[in-house]
Order: sequence, then C-alpha cells, then structure tokens
Amino acid sequence: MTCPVNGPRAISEFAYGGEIRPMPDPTTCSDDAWADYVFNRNGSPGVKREWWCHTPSNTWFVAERDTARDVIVRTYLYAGDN
Amino acid sequence: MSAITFENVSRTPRAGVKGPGAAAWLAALDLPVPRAPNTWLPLPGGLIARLGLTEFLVDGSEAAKLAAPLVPGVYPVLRQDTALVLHGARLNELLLETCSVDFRALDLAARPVVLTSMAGVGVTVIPGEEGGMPCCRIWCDGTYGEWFFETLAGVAGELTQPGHPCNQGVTA
Amino acid sequence: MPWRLLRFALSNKHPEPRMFTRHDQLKPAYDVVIIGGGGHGLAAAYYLARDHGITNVCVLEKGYIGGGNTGRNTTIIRSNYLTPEGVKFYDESVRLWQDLSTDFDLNLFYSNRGHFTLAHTDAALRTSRWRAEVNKHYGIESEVVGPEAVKQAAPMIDLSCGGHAPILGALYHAPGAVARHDAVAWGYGRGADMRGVEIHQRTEVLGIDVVGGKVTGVRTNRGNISTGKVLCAVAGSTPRVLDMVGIRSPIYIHPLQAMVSEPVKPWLDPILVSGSLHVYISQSARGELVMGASLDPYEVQSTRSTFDFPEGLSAHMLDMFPFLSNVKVMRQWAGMADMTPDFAPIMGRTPVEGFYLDGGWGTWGFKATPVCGKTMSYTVAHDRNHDLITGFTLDRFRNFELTGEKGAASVGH
Amino acid sequence: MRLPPQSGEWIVRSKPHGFRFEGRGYTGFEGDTIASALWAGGVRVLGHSFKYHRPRGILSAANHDVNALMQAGGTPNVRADATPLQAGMSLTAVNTYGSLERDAGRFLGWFARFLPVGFYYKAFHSKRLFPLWERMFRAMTGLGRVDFSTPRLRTPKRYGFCDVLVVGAGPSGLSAALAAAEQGADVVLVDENARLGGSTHGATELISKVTTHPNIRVFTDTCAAGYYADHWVPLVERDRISKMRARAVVVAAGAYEQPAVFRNNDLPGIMLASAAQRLIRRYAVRPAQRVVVLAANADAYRALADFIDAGIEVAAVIDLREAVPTEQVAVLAARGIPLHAGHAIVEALPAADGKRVAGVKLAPVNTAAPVTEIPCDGILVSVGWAPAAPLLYQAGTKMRYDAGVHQFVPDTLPDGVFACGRVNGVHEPESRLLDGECAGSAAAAHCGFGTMKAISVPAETASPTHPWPIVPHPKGKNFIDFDEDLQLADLENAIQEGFDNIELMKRYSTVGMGPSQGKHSNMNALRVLARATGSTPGEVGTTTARPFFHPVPMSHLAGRGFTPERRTPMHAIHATAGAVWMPAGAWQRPEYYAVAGQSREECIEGEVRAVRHGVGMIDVGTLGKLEIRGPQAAEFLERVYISKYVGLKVGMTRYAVMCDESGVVIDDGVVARLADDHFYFTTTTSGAALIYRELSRWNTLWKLDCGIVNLTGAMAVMNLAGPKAKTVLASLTDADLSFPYLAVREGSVAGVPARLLRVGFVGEWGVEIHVPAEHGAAVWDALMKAGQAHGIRPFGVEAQRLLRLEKGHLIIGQDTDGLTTPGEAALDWAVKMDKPFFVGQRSLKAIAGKPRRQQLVGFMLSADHAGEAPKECHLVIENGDIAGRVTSIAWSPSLSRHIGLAYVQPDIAQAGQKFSIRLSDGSMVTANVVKTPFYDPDNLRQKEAT
Repeated sequence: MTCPVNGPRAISEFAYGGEIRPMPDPTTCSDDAWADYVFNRNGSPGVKREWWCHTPSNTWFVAERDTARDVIVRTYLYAGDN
Repeated sequence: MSAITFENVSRTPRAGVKGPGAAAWLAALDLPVPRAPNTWLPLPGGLIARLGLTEFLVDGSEAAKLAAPLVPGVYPVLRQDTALVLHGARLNELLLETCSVDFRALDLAARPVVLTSMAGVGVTVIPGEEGGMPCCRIWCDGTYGEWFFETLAGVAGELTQPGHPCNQGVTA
Repeated sequence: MPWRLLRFALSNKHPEPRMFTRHDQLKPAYDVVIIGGGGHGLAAAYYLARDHGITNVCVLEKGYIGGGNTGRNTTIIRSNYLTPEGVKFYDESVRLWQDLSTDFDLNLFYSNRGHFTLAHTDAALRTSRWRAEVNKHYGIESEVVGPEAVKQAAPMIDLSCGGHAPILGALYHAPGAVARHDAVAWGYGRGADMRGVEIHQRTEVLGIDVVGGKVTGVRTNRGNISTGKVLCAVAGSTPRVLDMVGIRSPIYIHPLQAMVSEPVKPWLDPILVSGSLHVYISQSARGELVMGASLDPYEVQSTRSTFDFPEGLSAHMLDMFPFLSNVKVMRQWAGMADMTPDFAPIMGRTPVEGFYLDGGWGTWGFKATPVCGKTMSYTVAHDRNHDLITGFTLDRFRNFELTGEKGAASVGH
Repeated sequence: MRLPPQSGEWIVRSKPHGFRFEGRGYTGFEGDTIASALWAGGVRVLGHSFKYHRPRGILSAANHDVNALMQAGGTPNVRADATPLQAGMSLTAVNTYGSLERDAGRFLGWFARFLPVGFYYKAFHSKRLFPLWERMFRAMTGLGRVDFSTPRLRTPKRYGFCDVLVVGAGPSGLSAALAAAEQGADVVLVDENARLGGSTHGATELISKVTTHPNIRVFTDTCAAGYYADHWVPLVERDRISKMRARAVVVAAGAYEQPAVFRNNDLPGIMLASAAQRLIRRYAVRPAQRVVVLAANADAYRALADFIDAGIEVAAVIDLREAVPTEQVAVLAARGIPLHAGHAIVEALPAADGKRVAGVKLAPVNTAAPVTEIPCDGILVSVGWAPAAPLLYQAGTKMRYDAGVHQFVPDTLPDGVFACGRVNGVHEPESRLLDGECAGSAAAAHCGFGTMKAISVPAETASPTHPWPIVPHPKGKNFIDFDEDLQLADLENAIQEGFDNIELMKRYSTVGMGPSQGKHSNMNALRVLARATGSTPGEVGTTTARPFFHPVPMSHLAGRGFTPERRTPMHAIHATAGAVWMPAGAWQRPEYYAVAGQSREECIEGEVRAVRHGVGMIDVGTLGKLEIRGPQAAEFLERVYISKYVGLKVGMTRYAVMCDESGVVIDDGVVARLADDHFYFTTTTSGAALIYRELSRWNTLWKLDCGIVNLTGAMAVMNLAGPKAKTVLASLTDADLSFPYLAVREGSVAGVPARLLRVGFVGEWGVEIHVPAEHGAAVWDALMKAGQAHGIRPFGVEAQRLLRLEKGHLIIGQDTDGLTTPGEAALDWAVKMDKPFFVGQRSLKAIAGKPRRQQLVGFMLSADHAGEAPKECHLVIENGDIAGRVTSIAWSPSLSRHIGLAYVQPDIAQAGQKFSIRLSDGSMVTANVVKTPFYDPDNLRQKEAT
C-alpha cells in the first residue's frame, strides 16, 4: 500500500476505513433510504474507493482497490466526492 | 563488532505546530521551512522536521521561537515524546529487526523523515550517518517510551553477541 | 473390528457404490434450484427431499461440493450464543449434529471435546457470565469457570499467557465439539442424491430471471433452467448472487484465515478460544493442531493467504503454549466470510418472491449446517419463514431491529 | 558402507559425531544428515509408515522423506533426510509403539485390507461406541511428541530487501543470479541445501563466480516458505526468518524426482536415483551393493555413471521405454550392463525379515509375458520429475500441462515473477544454464537494470518424465503416497465412489495432505485420476499449493512477538505505592493499592472512604485527550457529539456522548471550552486511539476550518477528589479555586502550568488536573505530600468504579453494549434532536417512534439482604422469561446497601417497581428500582467544598 504522503509501506501500518459512501441528506431522505445508507453495503467484488489511514502519521486518504484480487489500483488524498 | 549506543535526548527543548498556516507562520519567525513533506532542515543547535503535509517539529533551542503568538490556521502541538539517538555499526540490523522500512534505500542527502512503526510503536525517524556509521534520531509517544527503549536495547544487546544468527557477515 | 470393515475385506473388488450420481445434463426445469453445493445447500436439498418430499431439486455448485467454507473452517460446533434467537437456533443444530453420523451411515467424527472461551479481562468475564446465564435459561450446559478449571482441562497452558493477558476465567461449554467438515457435505450430498436430488458440480450461475418481482429461472454456464424457487446458500459470495436479483444487503466479505500444524501425538483434548489473543485451537483426530484467529481487517473477495497471519497467530499461540516453539506449521489457507453488522445471519424469504436467502454466515456457518438445512427447507417448502429464523430476516435492518449477537461473536468462534 | 573420499563431498571426516538412534550408538561425520549417517551405519529401517507401520528407509533424501521423521529430544518430527547430524543427538523413530524393532503397530499391516480408503468414514460411528474408537485412534494417531518443558524460543525475525530474489541455487538459479547481478541488480540467492549447486555436483566455477560477486547475497540452508503479495517471500533459516521484499522473483526451485508405483515400492533400499546420487556425492555413502535401476529418461543414464564410480554393481537397467536412445544404450553396452527396454518392475521382493528389498520381478510393459526375477539389495528409480512450483502457484501463475515434457509448466507468469530450469520444463544441463541466464536478465531488466538478453533455449529433445510409471497389482501395496500409505487401489476406489475431482479425491483419500504436502504423490495421483476419468492431466488440473513449502516452526513465525506496553508518567510511583495492576488495553492501571495485612476488599473500601471523608487521588492519564482549535471547532464538536457545544460558555465544561451512524453509544467524555475557537476534550481510555482516528476521518471529509491535536500521551492527568481536596490543592496553586462546578481554569499547580477541570465523576468536590507529561510525576508527588496531613490516599480503578456507581454514572462498554442507544442508557437529557445534525441523529429519529427494548435503571437490594449478592450480567427474570440484565453492582459502603445498574423492560423501569434477579445457582433476589444518584442525590457535595 502506498500512502500519498508517506510512500509505500507494509499493509500492517494502515487501517481500513471502509468504502466511501455518499451520505443522503438526513433532513430530506426517508427512513428506508437512511437505513440503506447506514447498513447496506456494496458487497460484490470489484474496484472500490475506500478510506485508508496511515496510522503512524494519522493520514487519511483514498485507495482504489480491486477487492477481487486485493490489488491497489491507485491512492490519493481525499478531495471531495465525485 | 561494535555495539549500538543509545542516547536519551528527551530533555532537549521541543515544540510542534500544525495546520494550514503553519508553514507560513514558521517562515515569518525566520525559521527555514522544509519544502517537501517528510524532510528536515538543520537549525543552529537542532533541526526542523516537516511531518507529513502541514505539521512541523522543531527540536533544539530554536523551539523557543514557537512560543510566538499564534495566527489563524496554526495549531500548537505539545511535544512530550521520548527522543532517542541510536548509533553504531549494527544499527541497520536493529532497524531491520524492528521496522519494515528499508532505511538503506533512503537518500540521506535528501534529509528524509520517516513516520512509521517500530516494534509495534508509532515513531518518527530521522536516519543519518556519523563517523562512517549509521545513526538515527527516533521520537515516540512518551507513554510508550520506557517499553520502547527497553525493547530496542534488548534487541541491540543480542546483536552484539557473537554467534547470534543475525551476526553472520553474509547477511549483514 | 466392525463388521463393515470385514465386509470390505472379504470382497476383493471394493463394494462401495458411487456416492454422487453423475448428471451430464441439466433438466429444463426444477421445482427448486439451490445455488451453492456447500454444507448448507446440500443440507437444504437433503431435508427438502427427506422431510418435505420435494425431490425435483438441483444443487448448482461452481466448483466442487464442500469446496467453499465447508471445507475451510476449523470445524468447531457449539451453541453457547448470547441472544435467545441465537441460542435456540444453534441448540437445535447441536441436537441434529449428534445424530448425523447415524442418519448418514457415515462417520463424521463428531467429537465432543468441551469448549472453553477464555476471559483475559473483567469485561470478557462479564460477557462470559452473560452468555452462561442466557444459555442456562434455555437449558444449555454453559458455565463460568475459574482459571483452575482451565488449568485442569489443559494442564500445560501458561495461565499468564506470557504475562500479557492473564487468564481470569472462562466460559465452559461442555457440548462443544468438532467434526470432519468435508464429510458433512458428502453425507448430505449422498443422502440428497439417494433421494433423487441432482447435484451439478462445475456449474456456475450466470444470472437469475425475475419477472414481476418473482423468480422464474436461473441461467448457468451449462444452460438455462426454469424454476419458481431459488435458494441462495453461497456464504462468501452472497452479494454477487443478490446483485442478480437486485436485492441490497448489509453483507460484506472479509477473509478468515486458518492454519494447521504437523501431526503430533494428541495432548490437547478441549477446544480453546481466546478473544483477547484472537486464537482458537483444537487438535484433530490426525493429531494436527487446527488453529484460527480473527478476520482479516479489510474486505477481500479471494482466498489468498497473508504472512502476517501465521506470524501473529503463532506469537499468540506461544503466549498460551510456549512449549509449541518447535512444532511446525504445515499449511495455511483462507475462506471468505459473509459479515453482517450484528454478527447474525440473514435467512428466509426476501422481497423477491421465490428467492430465499441463507447467508451472512460470518464465521459461524459450519456449526449451523444441519439447522439451516432444516429451517431453510421448511421455509422454501412452505414459503413461510421457519419459527427459528424469524429473528434473522433481512428486514431487521430496515427496521433498525438488529440482533445482539455482537457481544458473543466478538469473543471468537 | 562409507565410500572412499568423493570429490567435493560435504562430510568432514576429521570431525566424527557420535549419536544414538533407537538406543544404539552410531558415528557419523560433520556434514552428514541424520539419514546419511544412519545409512552409512548400515541402518536400513529409518521409520515406520503412518498407517500400516511398514518399514521405510530413504526415498528422496531431499526433505520429503516423511517416513523418516524422528524425535530429537524435545523436538518432534525432525526430518532425518535433511537435518544436519549433531554430536550427541539422541533419536527415535516417531511413529512406533514400543521401539522400531518391536513396533506394536506392525499388526496394522496385516489388517491393511480391512482398512480401505476412507475406512474411518464408514465405520466406528455408532453413537455409543464412537468415543471408545476415538480414544483408540487418538492413542495411535499423531507423529512426534511435544515436550511440555520446552521453553518459549524467541528467534529473531528481520525484514530484508533486494532487487532480484532467486529461489534455488541449481544450475539455472546460479546462472540467473549471476546474470541479474552482472546487469547491476542487488541479488539474493537462496537454497534449502547446505551448499550451492543443486542436483549438479561441483559446477564449481559458476559457484565461485556467484559467491564472490559483490551484488549477490547467498542464503544456504534456507527455505523460501511461500510467496505473498508484492513479492514478499519469507526466507526460513535454521534459527531465524528474513522477510524478503524483492522487486522481482526468479523461481528456479527445480523439480522433485518422482517414484514409480509398483508392488512393495516402499521397501527400504528402493530410492530415487537422485537420492542415491546425493548419498554418494555429498556423504560418500553407498546406497546399496547390487542395484537394479528403473529408468525412463536421460537422467537415469547420467546417474549410472555415479553408481558405477561408487563401485555399485548395477545388475540391470529396466527402462519403461520401448525405444531407448542409442547413446543411452551405449552407456550400458560399454559396461556390459543388461538392459530390459519396454519393461517395468511389477513387484519388489522383500528379504526374509521383510525389512529390505531383496530382488525385483520384472515383465514387459502391457503384456502378460513371463516374469523374470533379479536379486538385488537396491532399486534406484529415475522415471520422471514434478516441478517444485508452489511459489509459482501462490504468485498466481497460470500453469499448463506440457505433453512434450509431461509436466506442468508456467503458461503466463505474473508481473515481476520469472521461472527457469526444471520448474520451467527445461531439463537438459546446458539448457538450464541458458534458461537461467535468460530469466535472470529479464528479472534485472524488470527492475530497471540493463536490458533483457535475447537468448533462445533449445526445446527438450525427449521427455525427462514418463507419463505412466504406474503398475497395478492384484495384491496392492503399490504406494502412491508414502506419507499417508495410499495405494493405487485406494485412489481408484475413491474415484469410483464419486470423488472424481482432484480436490475431492485429495480430501477423501488424504493424498498429498501429509507433511510432505504431496511432493512425491500429487503427480501420480493426478495421472491415476486422469486415466480413470478419460481426461488429460491438464484437464484434471492440480490442487492449490498453499504455503508453506516446508513446515515452519512456530518459534520462527512468532519471532520476538512484540507486545507494546504503555505507562503513564506516574507508573513508577504507583508501583512503589503497592499498586496491584490490571491491564487496560496496552496500559497497566492500578486496580487498587495493596496495604499490608488488608484484603483486596478492605483496601478498596479504604480508598473509597478516603475520597468520601478526606481526600483521594487517581491517575486518569489513560483517558484520551484531544484539543481542537479553529473558527469551526464548535461546529465540529456539534456534529460528532449528541449534545450542544456552540452555546457552551468559555471556561465551562459539558458531558459529551458520541454515537455511531446507527445511533449506538460508542464513547463519552468531557468537553471544555478554553476559548471561542479552542476546546479541550477527553475520550474513554479504550476509545482514545480509534476516536481520534475517526474524528480525523470526519474532518478529512467535512473539511471544516479547525485542527485536532492528540494530546493523549502528552498530558498527565490526575483526579483529586474529596471534601479535603480543595484545601490540598489550594496549598499548591495560584488559581482561585472558587470557580464553580463544571468549570475549567488554567493555572499553575506546584509551579507547573495546568488545566483544572471541576468534575464530579466520583461525587465529591473534585478537580481533574491536566499537566504536561514531563511534570506529571512531580505534580503527583507534590499533591501527595500536601495531602499527607489530610490522610490523602491514591485510589485505583476499582474504588473509582464504586464511587461512580454510587453516583449512578455509567461506564461505556460495561453499562452499554454494541446496540445501546442514548435513550436506553438513560441519556435522553443529553440528546439534542433539535440540532441540525450529529452523527447518529437521523437513525435515532428513525427509531424514536418505536417501543424501547430496554431501559437502564438504578436498583437497590433490600437493606436486610443477606447471602450471596447478584453479579454483573446476572439476568433479570419476569414471569419466567429474560427481562434484562445487571450491568453494574457493588456493596456501597457509603449507603450500606447493594446498589447497581440494570437493563430492564420499560414496563418495570419506574422508580418504586420491583424486579427479580436470578443468581448462577438459580435462586432469585428481589431488587427495587430507585432514582440515581444513589448517593448525594442533589449533587451538593461535588458542587461545594465542605
């Protein structure tokens, strides 16, 4: 795994933060939509945008990772949803 | 084979600062600011290290300068870490046995700062060379300090025993 | 010497018939299609045929039967869960387990060894008492015992665990057992096969046809099938199948790794689990130490191995059993676990009519194999959730009514 | 049996080593393996087989002779064929009852026919009898014994780094390493043997080039145990592991020579030709006097030379091939050795004692022609090879079956992985050198050193492997798997029973599941399956090759096993004060302070009394301490905590509860406002690291104009509490202590800048004193000294638990669980649903309408309660059903009552209601629901100093 700030490190230096999932507007969304956001996951294999943290430096960043092969496609600092 | 010497330099004055305005603020205090993340620059009687993008550590007498009034976007970081200086021919072996970073691959001329984990403890490391032998300065959270020191000293002790599996020249 | 073996001896040609009929073609239609030829799917097929007289059934297996988590788990069987739903459910499972060898006329090596969940902190000790009290309430042998009882069952253990995690006590569950995992799939497979169920290996499901919210068929790499009922029993790959019918679920996949030592003369009778040290261990009938730990910390949909795993697990093993220093680890492997937010399975009917789910099995699927077969076959046969699984339905998440199994699951397998 | 000195032999004749085996004394040499020394000593039976306890000798002498596992003192399962002999060793065979001589297990051989494949699935399973049978199995099973007196061995583990890692130092590996090094790459070359060269002997010039090359580091006696992602390969040495991170890996692991399958092919004296060569060249041991060679490839004829040089009489060569190449025929003709082409061994004949081979029966392949016999005391087999490909499989290499060489070879290799030599299907000596150079050059080029050389490796002219070295026999004993005692018929039967998939066959028959992991059995098993199912080996495919290549000791895997420990600055002081420690994550915290002559309970009660009536102090430095600054600091806290902080006055604190997105309580602490844009706040001890990380993630997402600083390790904290606390503190501070309850001030204590938080956790006038860690010990000491006059006592976690319980304060994780909402935990008052947003708010809104499952209430036992009191997690029972559970309970010295907290159904949660708690023994205890706090209900004591 390559931290965008600290460079390539052993995976043991990183913490996994789960897939990046846009939050629906809590004020307008339905209970169902909210429950879907809170609990449901995109559990199928594929390339996902995930939160990862380099723990010694507490650096959060985004990793695009193919969960089928456990291969990291690229990593970069978070710059807003897209 | 020469031992590894440990020096506890936790008493040297130290100060930290972080935030989007930190770099500019330090410059305004006439401190040299390392450009690249995770690099350091020497200071009279100490050094200034850039930890990641927007955090800085000033070690040595110059740390006093950071007492200056803050400005928006600058947040002081109280530094109470344990600081060690390690030096010796077998230092690299000690690092290999406690840390997954390949320090020998680093370009010392670029003055690298390494934030990593050593023996399971988060550390900040500045590798260097002195008298033809590797040395490094390590900071870690003070509450881990005692255990960290004892553990490293223990490993270092083994490394000075002849016949120790990691003391065969072929793999040094 | 049992007479069965004499019979083998007296005939020169091996008398045993095929356990599984080979079927060269899929039929165009089945009453029920079961996706997944692991323990759960085959058990459901077995009980559908045996208890509900539904035999026009096919089991579709992408690889070979029992090749998924059925053949990758550490074969621990117990029922000392935390929630009433969980306890009743697994208790029924243990009851079924005890008679399976006889039902199948196949030796599953169901071995009652006793199960200790070690507590290294007062918090763990509290959870142990909580589980023990709930278990006893439902008539399950389960009690909190002191370190001395652990020492008695495993005299050679280091109660201080290398000084890092002193053992303060344990939850003791006498019925805790292990079984020969592959044989479970074979037993259910043979039983289903004998009753007319078709098992199709190397058959991959490519899609599921849903018309008007109702299942109508299944598309495979060996042709299409029409059917009104599909049971999904593919723990480890559930989300992929759910995508085929457009159902969203909380299931996410983390690998669970395990390793086994070279055979040594048996020295460990009970099954030991340590939540704090993330170790569970038992010794197989071959003399191998079968060892597992906690889930890998991030999502991966492959059975790749990591080296961190045997490193960490061995360190903790030696904290408990320093004298194993010279014992060698022979092999490591991994399985894919269907995780859910509340560490309980997701079972039963779904928003898609005729599509039944048996997933979210986390790390507890093996021990539930028989009761899953029972309850899911009932649910499929009557299109009505079996009483034992009403706490495990998918809609509990939409209703914010999670089950509280987290407490128990967090202290291991 | 020792030959005259051989050129390049590994033994050191000047260093004889005495050792014992099965109670008898022998002498070998430095450089011997255990097996070679025993063979030299005339020992032929090195062990008994796993199932039938048949005598077995040397098969491969290449670290997969699992029938020659030995117990060396406390060490089980020592591989005699690969373990260096040491002086004074005392060895026994592992799988015997009694001794190797009189093995009570031999009878199992007679019962062989009663034990067909999978027999244990088919019997012994009457519910009543199984436990008995199982006890019998467990008595017989297993190999070596573990020695409970073995200490924990802490072997070093280190990381290693290189450009090109070459696995295997045979001809191809050597030439690969050299090629890569020549192009400038930093090369590591590993081999499991004690010396370089692999199957070739000598190759001295190449070896010296390699060993003297500055770019090459050589690891001998080292096993590349597995391949892991990103080219991590753990190198297992005798007494440590190097976790090698390479930029490219060249697999030159060679091939395992494969046994032929015929009746009694396991008799001692029958071994692979390569094994015989090793005995001769490395250890100068004569494998036998008069041998028959079973051949099917050129390697056999190359080996012949060695045998003859060693003075072995070659009685005959039996070649499975009809057409033997003329140059090979010539080798024999020159020496007058009879050749039986197109013949096979149908049976090996045992000597009278059944413990060694005494002859062979041979017959033409595939005919019923008459059988001839040849007496001999050794059969040397060279009929083919199987690639040592596990690392390639683990790296994700696609392999294909190459009918030209009758083996699996790499088809597509993953990025940065290369293969050469026999594992790559290249067997001719010259070709292996070229293939290695090619792979080494490519690997170096992959790492950016030089360009890949264009080298063409000539194709093999003849297959080094025979496609069917298997001869059926009505009486069986033709073994395919020597680890598991599996005969040809066992596999055929497994297939017939429906286990006709390679994985199923493996699992049912256990072929390849023994300690050698199928190194000598998988290929033949696969051939049997292919033939039985009318498919090609390629179609059948192989089983997955899991790590490890060879078994690895747990001590090596565990290494030193670092377990970091955290200590607060006052740790040493607590120790001298008699602290009894309890672990809290990585921390050690004083549970209580032991007082001579007092019980645990008395000590704790004494500490409680000190706080209630005098003054006490506790080290709470393990709490998470965070600081947040910036214009939007308040906004940030507003979003992560369930209460409001925008309106919090500067100089005041407020209790803070955090939920996760599903509305479950996950943490609590205190937030202090030091300035409009500056807050200082605490988290639970266990939550500290995770909460800081999670808050950092939220702010990475929200990008609010504020910065969070983690001061957990940088600040020491002590809570000084009790009626006399104010007096004690006043003597050491310049701060005006009249500031109100829940306020925060900055001032100096004992000359040290401090933050003073007026808290009431334990229910007396109390203040949390936060100072920089370096001053923690000094401040603690000063306060203790100042408090002496007032009988100050340090108190531990247990006393604090009791004190807070008297105040009805909950502990996250004890009085809440993984599903508790603020409402259930009686924290509704803290939830501000009228805020625009906080994490978990929307979920709480969604469940607001639903009936509550449970409610946290305070309870008391009746004042006259006698006998056993309930314990935490005892259940609340209403009309026979579970209606809740106790989360906290203790005897309150202050109230002389048992008090506690419990979750109960809402319908019995009203003050004044009663419920019953069931003890472990089943008896019931009645509890009364009461309002909290139990002690000082109006919180007068903590507000004002008395």
